[in-house]
Amino acid sequence: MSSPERAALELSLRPAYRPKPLRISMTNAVVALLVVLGVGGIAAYVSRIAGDGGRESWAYPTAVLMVLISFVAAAPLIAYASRATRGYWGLPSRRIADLFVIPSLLSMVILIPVMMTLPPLKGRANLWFDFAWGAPFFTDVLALGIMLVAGLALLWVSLVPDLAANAGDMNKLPRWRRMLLLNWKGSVRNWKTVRVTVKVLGAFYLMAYVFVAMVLTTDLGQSLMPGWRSGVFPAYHLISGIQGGVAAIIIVSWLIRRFSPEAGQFIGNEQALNLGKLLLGLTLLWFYFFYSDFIVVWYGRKPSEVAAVQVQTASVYLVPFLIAVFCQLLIPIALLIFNGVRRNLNLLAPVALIVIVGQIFDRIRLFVPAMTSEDPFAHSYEELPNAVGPDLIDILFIVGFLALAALAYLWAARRFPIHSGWELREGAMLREERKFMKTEVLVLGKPD
Amino acid sequence: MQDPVTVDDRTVDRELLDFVMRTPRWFFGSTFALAVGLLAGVLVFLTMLNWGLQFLGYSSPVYWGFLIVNFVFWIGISHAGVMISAILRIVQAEWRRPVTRAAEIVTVFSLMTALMFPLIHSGRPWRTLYWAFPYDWIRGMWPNPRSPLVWDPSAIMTYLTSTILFVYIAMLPDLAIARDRATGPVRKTIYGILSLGFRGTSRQWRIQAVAGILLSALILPIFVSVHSIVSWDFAVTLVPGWHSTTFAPYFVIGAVHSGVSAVVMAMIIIRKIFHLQNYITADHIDSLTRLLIAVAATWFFFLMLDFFFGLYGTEPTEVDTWSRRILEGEWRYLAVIFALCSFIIPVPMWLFRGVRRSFFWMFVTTVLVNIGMWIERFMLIVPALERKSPLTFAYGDYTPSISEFILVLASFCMVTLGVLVFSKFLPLMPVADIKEGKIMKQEMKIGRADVPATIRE
Amino acid sequence: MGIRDNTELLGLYEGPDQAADAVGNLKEAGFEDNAIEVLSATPYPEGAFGEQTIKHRLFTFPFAGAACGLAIGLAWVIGAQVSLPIVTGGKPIVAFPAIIQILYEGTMLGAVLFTIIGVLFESRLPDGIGLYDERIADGYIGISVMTETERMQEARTVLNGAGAIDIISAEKSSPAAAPATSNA
Amino acid sequence: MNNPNEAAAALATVAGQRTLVGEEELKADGRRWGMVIDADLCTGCQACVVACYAENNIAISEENRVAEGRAKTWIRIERYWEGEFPNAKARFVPVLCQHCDNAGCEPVCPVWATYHDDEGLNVQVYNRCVGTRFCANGCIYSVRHFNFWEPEWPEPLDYQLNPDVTVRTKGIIEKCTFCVQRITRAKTDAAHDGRELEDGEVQPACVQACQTSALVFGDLHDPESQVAQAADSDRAFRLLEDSGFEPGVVYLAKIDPFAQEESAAHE
Repeated sequence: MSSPERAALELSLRPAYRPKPLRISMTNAVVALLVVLGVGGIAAYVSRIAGDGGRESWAYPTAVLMVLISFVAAAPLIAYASRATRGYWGLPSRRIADLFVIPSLLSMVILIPVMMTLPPLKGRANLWFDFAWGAPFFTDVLALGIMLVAGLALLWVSLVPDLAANAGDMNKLPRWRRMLLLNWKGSVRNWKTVRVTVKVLGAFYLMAYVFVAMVLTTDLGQSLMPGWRSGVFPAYHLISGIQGGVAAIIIVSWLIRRFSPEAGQFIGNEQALNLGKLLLGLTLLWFYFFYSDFIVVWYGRKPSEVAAVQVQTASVYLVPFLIAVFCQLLIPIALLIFNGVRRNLNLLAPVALIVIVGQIFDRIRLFVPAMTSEDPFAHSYEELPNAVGPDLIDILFIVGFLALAALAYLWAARRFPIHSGWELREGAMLREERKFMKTEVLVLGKPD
Repeated sequence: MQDPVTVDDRTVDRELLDFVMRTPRWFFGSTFALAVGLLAGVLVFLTMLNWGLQFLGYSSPVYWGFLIVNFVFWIGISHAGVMISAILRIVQAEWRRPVTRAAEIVTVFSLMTALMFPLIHSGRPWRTLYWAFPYDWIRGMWPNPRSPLVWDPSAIMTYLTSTILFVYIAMLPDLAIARDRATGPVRKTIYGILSLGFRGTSRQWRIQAVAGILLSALILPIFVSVHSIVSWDFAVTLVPGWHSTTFAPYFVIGAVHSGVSAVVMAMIIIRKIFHLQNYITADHIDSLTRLLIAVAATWFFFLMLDFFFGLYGTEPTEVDTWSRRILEGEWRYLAVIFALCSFIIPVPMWLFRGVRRSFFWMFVTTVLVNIGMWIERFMLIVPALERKSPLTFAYGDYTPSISEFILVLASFCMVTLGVLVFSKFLPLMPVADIKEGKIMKQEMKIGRADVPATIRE
Repeated sequence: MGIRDNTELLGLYEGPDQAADAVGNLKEAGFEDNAIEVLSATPYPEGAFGEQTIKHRLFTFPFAGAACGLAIGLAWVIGAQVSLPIVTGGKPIVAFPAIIQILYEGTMLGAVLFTIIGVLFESRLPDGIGLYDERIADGYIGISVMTETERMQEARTVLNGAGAIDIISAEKSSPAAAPATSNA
Repeated sequence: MNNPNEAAAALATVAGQRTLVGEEELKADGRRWGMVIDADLCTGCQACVVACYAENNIAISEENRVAEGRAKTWIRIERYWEGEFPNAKARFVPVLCQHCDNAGCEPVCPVWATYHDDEGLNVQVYNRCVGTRFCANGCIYSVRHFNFWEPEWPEPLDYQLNPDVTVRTKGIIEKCTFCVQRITRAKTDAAHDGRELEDGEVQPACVQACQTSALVFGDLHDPESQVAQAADSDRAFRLLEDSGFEPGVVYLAKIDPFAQEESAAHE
């Protein structure tokens, strides 16, 4: 049995264990830097609001928004996957994934002003077919809101047992905190509630996320860009988002193991191996969805569609596209097919970082041309537009909001237990080493 | 497990290899009936070979119909088998053991059947055989690699070859057991040669375990590619309703939807006719159905994508196709049946544990799903052709002829016959795998509760 | 296995534990690891009998196969289009987006075929000369040891010591692949 | 986007190749056979259809075949009604194989049975065709016809088969060839006399038979040619243009003074 499981097992033997919030032995310089960048981002945001630049000026912010929707908001899905399949590998990653809902709150901040700038739906291709009131503004904001609320609820419920364990004597607590902790007594009923609720909320979050991915990619992307009409694109966005989510979890796990020996002891090679396999599979799926989009357009050669694809890939946004392909597909596959890389978290983390970078460029090449298209009502491009580069404010915006997201996650990680102790303990209880004739075997229990 | 397991193993082998060793009377009758059905199809094929395709219901512009629908359908069925066994092997799910082989065999025979149909329905099959394999290379005339109809054979051949080899490798230990259990020199010799002298050394077992996972990991990508390529047969054209980027994943997940249902159906039948009540239990069906629920949900998502982005551009031809599919003429009744059978009735039922664990209801629902999915392929392919272009003069209608029905029927007979004959002569149940399950099974006590546990390979 | 001046002995044991003891005793008696084989009708967890851990190079086969498959596929596809350079639908003569599928299938087919070969090679099949006995199928565990002929007696005693119900030597039983006619 | 070939070319550059059929290449190797159909002159008399049957050995279809929708007409006159009954107007659109540059039928054929030759013809090779009918699905004009049976001619029509044209067997696809046999004949004659092929020397059967000369055939790339000048008109359009198939057949829109008056009256 590898060390992390042993550590978890020992915890389970110590009934009075209190899962601690993350104590990162890190210099404040990093925090300060993040704060400075974040302030820059806020400044850029304000200036965008103040300036009446219209839709074009929100192009890069939209890309940032979609990045947040992609890998930040998709991370909790991994926790759900590991809960739904009762995967032991996911145990230490669950809370790490759940906490990502906190930074994803930022997406709402960007979404609202962006939706304000959209042209009316009438006369351009859209998902709402003229009979949805308040579309797209109202519907999209509502969808995203529901998703975020579901995520927060999921985080809260899964936190309850650990917070209760840390809270000490419940009776001394003020009433509202006891309410917040569901009057936790650790009774069988309590546990059953938490287990079921966590799974249900996870499924709900998944559905909400799928819907959000569908409507946002359409309203901020396809319906603004002449000739871009691809049914598989929402699925592509979904898959690449989950790919980024896995990458994000890998990075955070690495940071924790690197900077926090106490919390890091739960993260071992088993998690690395499984996350690595997951990342490899999703990378292959990325190519699959991209290609099944590309080949149909390439083969069909309908001028309107071809022009749209050409804008995103071939000519206009060629550079970000190539970066995306290399960082999201070629480099990860080349490295991840080797078991050695997958098993070693220190090698896995750089790959994950590359994937995230690629994803940022991917969203840029997809959504910037859409937001900057001259005539969203046209059926096809008259002639190919010019690429729109980021100005200083855009760069401030991108960097700043990523920094803000990092800060938000850091705050959450220091405020809440970074590992869901109750799930770790439950998992450790259900696995034991046994002597089988002349050898040692690992026995896993699968309760129904 | 400390005391000798001799008696157990004897009985296990006897019960699992019973059908191989002794032939019940109904076998001959059913085989004969199926063979007759198959023969009818062969006769129709020969007639068409001689007098052309005039007996089919095709007419301009609907040049693809029932036969291609059936082709897609069987390709779809063929996807479940390997998908199930591969995924379950990779995640090392314990309940995979009795399911895998049967699923793979369904795959093999439905693939072979599917492969027939493009040949049957082409105008000059004797020449079509040329290009399925590179032909005429002396004159430098190779197939056209740009054509989806050349991607197809390459994909299907790859899939078929690797599936058959996969099945064979995984079957070696069972062939060895059959060799030891067989009575009579002829069978002994045949099984002995087939089993390549497998002795069950610890090395051989180890490699078996590794190969199972490795081959699964290799076959999964193939399996995804096959149906995607089949879908591109349609998607790369500009036919409204076909020209959709969603098609590839939509076809794949639809294939899994119908395929897993087919496997559940097959498991229930096998359990009944081969008396395997002790080996295929409600738990297996239950777990398979949980998988099915997830698959069905995903499939529904892609169906919605295809639908919404079909109407999305509000292009008249697309809208025509969709209204043709779900609103006009007899199509609307088909659409209703399709919606009911493939999603609305079964999926909500599966949410109830009672249904998941009742063999009768699972049989009914899975049959419904497959009816629905057959109709789905029909609705995807034909209405689009009937309203191919704005040139209303080129509109056409399609009504299948009797010979098409015979061919479809024959295809069902062929698959059933194949599986039946296979299970007569070769072990359909992975005997060694099931025995291994007995050893891997452990008990775990937490407090007073007994938790089922397994050794993690 | 079938080295000429060596003899193979096969001891049958009722339970896995006696078999495991037999393996242990053989090791103590100084028979080297790779001369001892455990035969069972059911896979046991690795090292359950204390036998040597298996080393295999199975994972290299698919890579080699993939390389070959890709090469052949590439050669065929490019060759087919260049040898007959006629234009269809305004597509380029060598249209890469359109041939990815065939390259892909070629690669995967190569990988699978090589893996199959690898499996047969790594599990030392086909094998027509190894000792075998049908009682193994009944759940008995067979311990086969390969020794020089002069150490045969010693091996026999060790096997018996662990409680073998029967010991077969090369003369007594027939190879596994042939129709085995043993006194089970 | 005016020229889809550009897009296609650029897309293909991603694949490391450029398309061979862009406008400029076609100009480069000279001819591009094409046709202009003046909808204003077409009276819907079907003479072209009959001529095509006679020239190209198309099997005669009886009623029931037509009812089955299996009649083989390489060129068909599509008649559309415009307006409501009292003042309904008939509109005629002769539709034949458009010999597209970006044909949807060509690349999908697994056996190279149909391809684009260097004079812009969309060629059908009967001997190679195995009858998958994929091309017929790929063609959005539905001008490809499948031989469901061996062709048969009632007496005495079987005596008038054209020796220059093969009789197509069952199980293959056939379609308009711009009377390729006449083109080759003309070219060989010209080569024999050692002169260039003149404009108007080649006439497909339908063009020859059209009494209002609504159909003009020739080399679209030769600016002096009749067809090129006819095509260079503000009435010119192509069938289903947004599909980007780049047809070689140009249509001239109908002039309808009354319709213009009506629309004027409406305003």
